[in-house]
Amino acid sequence: MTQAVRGGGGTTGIVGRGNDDGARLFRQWFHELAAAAEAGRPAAYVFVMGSLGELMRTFDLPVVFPEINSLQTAVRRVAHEYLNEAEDYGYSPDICGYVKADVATQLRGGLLPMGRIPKPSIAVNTNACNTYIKWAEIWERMYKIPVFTLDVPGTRADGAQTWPGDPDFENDRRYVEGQLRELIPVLERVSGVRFDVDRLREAMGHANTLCRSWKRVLALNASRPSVFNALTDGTIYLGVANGFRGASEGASYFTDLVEEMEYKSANGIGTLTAEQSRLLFVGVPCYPIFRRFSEMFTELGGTFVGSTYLHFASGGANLGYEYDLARPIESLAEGVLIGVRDAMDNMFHQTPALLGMIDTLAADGVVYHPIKSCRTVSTGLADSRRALLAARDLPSLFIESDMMDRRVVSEAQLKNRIDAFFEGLASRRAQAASRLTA
Amino acid sequence: MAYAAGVDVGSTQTKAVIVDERRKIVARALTMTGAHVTRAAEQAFAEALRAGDLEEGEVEYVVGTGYGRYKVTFGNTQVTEISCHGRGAVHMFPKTRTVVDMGGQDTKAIRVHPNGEIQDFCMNDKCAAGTGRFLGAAARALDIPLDELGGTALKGEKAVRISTTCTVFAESEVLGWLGRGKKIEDVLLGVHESIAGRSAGLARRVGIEEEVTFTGGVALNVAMIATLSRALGVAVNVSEDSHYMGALGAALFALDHVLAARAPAPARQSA
Amino acid sequence: MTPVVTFPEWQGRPLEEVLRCCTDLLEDEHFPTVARWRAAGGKVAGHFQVYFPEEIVHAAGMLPFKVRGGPVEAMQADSRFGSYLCSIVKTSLELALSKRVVLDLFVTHPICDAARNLGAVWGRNFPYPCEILYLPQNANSAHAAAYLRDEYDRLRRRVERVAGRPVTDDDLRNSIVVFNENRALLRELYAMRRETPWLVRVDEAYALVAVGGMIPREEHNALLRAVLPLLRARPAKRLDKVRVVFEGGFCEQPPLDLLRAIGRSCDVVDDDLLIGLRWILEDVTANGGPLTALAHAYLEHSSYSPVQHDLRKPKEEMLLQRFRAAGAQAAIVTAAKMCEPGLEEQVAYARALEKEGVPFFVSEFEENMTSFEQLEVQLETFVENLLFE
Amino acid sequence: MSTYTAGIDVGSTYTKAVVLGPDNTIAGRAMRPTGFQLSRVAEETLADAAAQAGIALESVAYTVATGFGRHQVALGDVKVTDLTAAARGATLLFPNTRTILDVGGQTMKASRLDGGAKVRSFRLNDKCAAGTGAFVEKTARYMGYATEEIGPLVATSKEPTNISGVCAVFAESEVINHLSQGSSPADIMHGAIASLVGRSVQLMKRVGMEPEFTLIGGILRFERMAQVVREQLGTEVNVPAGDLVQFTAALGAALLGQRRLRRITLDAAATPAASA
Repeated sequence: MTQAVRGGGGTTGIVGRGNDDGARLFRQWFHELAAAAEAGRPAAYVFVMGSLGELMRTFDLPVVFPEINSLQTAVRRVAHEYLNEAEDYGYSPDICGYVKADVATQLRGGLLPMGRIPKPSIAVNTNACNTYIKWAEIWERMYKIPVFTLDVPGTRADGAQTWPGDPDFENDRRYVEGQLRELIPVLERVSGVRFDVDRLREAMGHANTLCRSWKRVLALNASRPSVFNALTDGTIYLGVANGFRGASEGASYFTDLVEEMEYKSANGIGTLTAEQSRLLFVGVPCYPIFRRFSEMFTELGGTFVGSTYLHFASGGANLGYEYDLARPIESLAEGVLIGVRDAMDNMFHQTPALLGMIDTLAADGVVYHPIKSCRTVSTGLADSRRALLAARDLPSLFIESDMMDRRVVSEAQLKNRIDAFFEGLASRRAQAASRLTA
Repeated sequence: MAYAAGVDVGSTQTKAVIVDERRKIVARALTMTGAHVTRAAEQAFAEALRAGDLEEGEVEYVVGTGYGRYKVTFGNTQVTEISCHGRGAVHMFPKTRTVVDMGGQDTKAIRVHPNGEIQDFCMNDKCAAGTGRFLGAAARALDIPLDELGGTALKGEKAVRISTTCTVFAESEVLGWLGRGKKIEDVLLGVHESIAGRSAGLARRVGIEEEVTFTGGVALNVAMIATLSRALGVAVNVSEDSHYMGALGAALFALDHVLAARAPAPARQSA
Repeated sequence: MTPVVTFPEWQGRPLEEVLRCCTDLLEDEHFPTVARWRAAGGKVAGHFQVYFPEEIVHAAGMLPFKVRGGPVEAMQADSRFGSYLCSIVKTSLELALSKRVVLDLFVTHPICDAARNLGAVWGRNFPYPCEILYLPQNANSAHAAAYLRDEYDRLRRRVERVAGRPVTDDDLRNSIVVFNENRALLRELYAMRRETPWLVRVDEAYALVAVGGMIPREEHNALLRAVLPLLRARPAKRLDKVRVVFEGGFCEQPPLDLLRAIGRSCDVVDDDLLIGLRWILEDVTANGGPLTALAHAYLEHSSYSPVQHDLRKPKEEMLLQRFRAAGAQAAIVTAAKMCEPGLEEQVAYARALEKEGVPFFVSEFEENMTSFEQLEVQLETFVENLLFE
Repeated sequence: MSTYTAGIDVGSTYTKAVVLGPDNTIAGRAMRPTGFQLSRVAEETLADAAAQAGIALESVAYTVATGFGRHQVALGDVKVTDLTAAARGATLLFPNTRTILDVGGQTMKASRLDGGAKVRSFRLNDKCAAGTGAFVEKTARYMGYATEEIGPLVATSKEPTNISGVCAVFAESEVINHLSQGSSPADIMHGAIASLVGRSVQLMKRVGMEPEFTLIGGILRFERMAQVVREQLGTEVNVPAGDLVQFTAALGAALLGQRRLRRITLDAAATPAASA
């Protein structure tokens, strides 16, 4: 429905500041990338699940997030042009749309609707998504650049997550730390900047602030009415959390964001004039019809109070892990291991995680949105949904489409299912009401 | 006597049902949807009025459902066919907990509450694999009338395994098997089994609870009834009105409004 | 050591019948050898594609069973997954959900996102341990070997708990000897296909290799020891066929009928079918710690696949090497439908072959496909235009 | 010895036969719905073609079968795929053909030829029926128009409605949406054809298309189709005249027959005794 009114009085502009500043930072970021492209300066290609932004900044390397660039082509309704170009090049309609949009971007010399991005001088990827590895191999072929796969072992079995002190955890941490120490000289070579542990400490300090605040922001959406829409507003915050991880701008942005959310929470300022249903989102947003997708819910009084996307796509920043600056590299290894691990194998502990979100955020229903493009997020969602429904009787919606490819996004079908979902929510409310009156 | 109507504008057919205040079906009508959706809806409604020998004024409330529900311009409100099929099925078979609806392009699995409310549902998203249209394609390939398909399939002994998921390719796979000397009956049985299998997969997503009611135009196909209950591992209820189930559900929702407007007590209680 | 002979059918039979026994076993969706092993009180560790250090399970006296899907409808598994997924992940789970195979341990790998998530899904549906073996994806790190050794040791401890007995270094050394012989025999079979392809068709060779994943290795060794000489003595005449390399069978396996169709017009002189069973290219030298040796072999003396990342092994270069080494005339580059890594690799493969002027065609398959019109059209067009004047 | 050869193309929907006379002139051609008794329909269609050529069936010296049913018919001294056959047929009609697009009822095939009418690379749509004639015909049938009416209908379209879905059957729910939003059937049909052409062009790009382009297949019966291809490719395309678009593969098969026949006669001539 209609947006909430801006907060008045002494705090003019606090409400909605996160969105405005987010947009500004986003423009600034792409302005810097364009400048780097212009000057032919080196840049690092990284991914949202384990970007190592704090390390990249230590070497003055501008960070390019191909995932974010690709989703922007969808939001700006030109993704199909990019997808077609990549498919003409030989890529299958059945593979990740992000990869294809990036291939087309590279074929276009880095040209995107937001401006030109620099070529990679190095690509650093984790194994959090195996497609990252195949993706980086594409740049390796195109540009003959160093590609570094930071291998982060994930959870081995359900309930078998290991923690510091456990020998199995220490084996994994040693492996990650060893790789980080191998990565540093490579970054020195590529950037021409000598490694300075104090600069790393500084960047890690900013990352600490960011993670701490991100966790707080997510928790503040427990307020009624909810203070931000996890699907729309949340995605803007997420962009900053990734693009400015380890940067002072990132730290101060999130400090402000916490202030805004606390203000809205204290003053009962919500995202909808009438918040009837509080929903959780599981999956990746439907970027080809980003606004419309959300409207199909908000028009019926539903808003998203939480989203797993804000967890895994923040590289685990939601955990609020804070580095021990006294032992930067060891701690970086530990933080990356814990964060990336959480992002990559959410399929293992999704049920308890969702039950936790349902309780703390007081959610009325769960919307699963598996997508064609992404096996990492989508494989097994139907099973995880079964598990959740077995543990808790609450309405849930299971709809498939894509985050890039409008050929598999059928608005008619989506609307039909969403309407039915809300009919179910409504009659449950009616039942609850009549039980009370009876 | 008060009347209420439901108009179900599907992708191929448009159906209308009128019920009286005792929830009894007093008229039904069916017409092809075609390119002029609103006209099809009006036509179906008019035919139902004629069949029930009623004046338009006597029908106090009309609910539109189906993909074209927003084109039922004369309707008072819209309800998705998912809710309507659940409601209709529970009305016909009160012990229904799971509904499998097989339409032209959608197959739905719906888990319903005893009071007819939707608890959970799933639909085929990726493509029309395993929908009624698959049968149409097979029927055309073999040029056997659609209503004889089931009977022929039941004569099959060893079903051929149909792996094609694409409804349009079904035609060439069917011909391919015949070319390789398989019996028509066995090929058709295979076609039915593959559709039943996919539909059962959907049903398992929402969890199969007895009783299961099978709705939609395809529910009139004897082989589909047999293969589906085999794939589900339980018997299924089928009403001879199964292809009117959506319209019936809509009519019942319409009747709720009529009765609610009358009595203070919420009508749904008595459902 | 092995409680029972799981696959006696072939013994003492003439070659053609032995081969039929193997294809029958391969197409039997009830996996009788696994059932017999369990009936005799043996325990089974199912391991998903591609590579798994079977020695560790073998050393515990358990049967390593290669989980590679099957020719079944994923009636129940479909309800655990969405629409956009390769078939092998679905049918593999289906085999377990439908109780066609019963396991005591299931291990999958982080080779692709679907396979990794399969571990969690499997675990939610079965009481026995289901876990992921984290094979390193940074094979170029100096720390990979040490990490992998530790990971193998973790697996050893897990297997000991399931088997209810310790797994000593000597047990492991003995198992390595058995598997070294198996690897040598398989190398022999593949050499025969390069040198005298008319003696063994691709579908026959595939069946001979594949049964290895379903029976104790000792039995497989005996089978190969018996069959290889029979193949050499086979009265088969050389036909005018195209010598091709088949690429794309590293994980999901094409149905036998598809391989038969290819075999009718082509001599497949090398392939990557079930590459996991042939992953390690040389004998593993068991001196020193056996787990260290296995880890070293995995990283240093191994084949390639789209799901192992190693900067020293650019996949398209590896394919060209395989192509040249086999003296092939053409290549068939396939991928399983919906297989993200396979489909991505196809592009690099196709471009490299194009650049080299190697005739090839690109196609997709599904393990449980039953109609081959599309593939036959492509295959015949390909061959017609290579052979016709 | 007669110099008549025949090509018989057993397609998924129609079976076509061409009888080729001396110096590669089309002496007769015929077409029948395929149905599922392939051998019989093949013989009947060939008989029709021979009758039209005014020759006895026996005087057809060599027959080449092609199309999806080629292996299921008794007919045919040799069998080739319709890609191989179409390459020969298209080059006979348009000697400079380098890229062929064949859009049939259920398949879409693109192939690139070398100079010698041989297929160098090819692609088929093996996903689903997205981008096949069925997509267009289903959309038409769904809106209540017969296949023949498609051409005239589309001619009246101002601009195509954007049809983004790929499933031929799901297209229906998309169509009902467009109709609900007031798009005209003509524009929707135009949109369906445009999206089909879009996918065709993509398939041609994937074989590395080069001019000249020759379009064949039943769907080309709608001249608007070729026009939209021209628009999207921004270049001229060859389209066999009239119903030849459906006979190109049969023609090519008959042509391969002539080639084989010449070879056989030469071999025979080499041994004098046999040359009677």
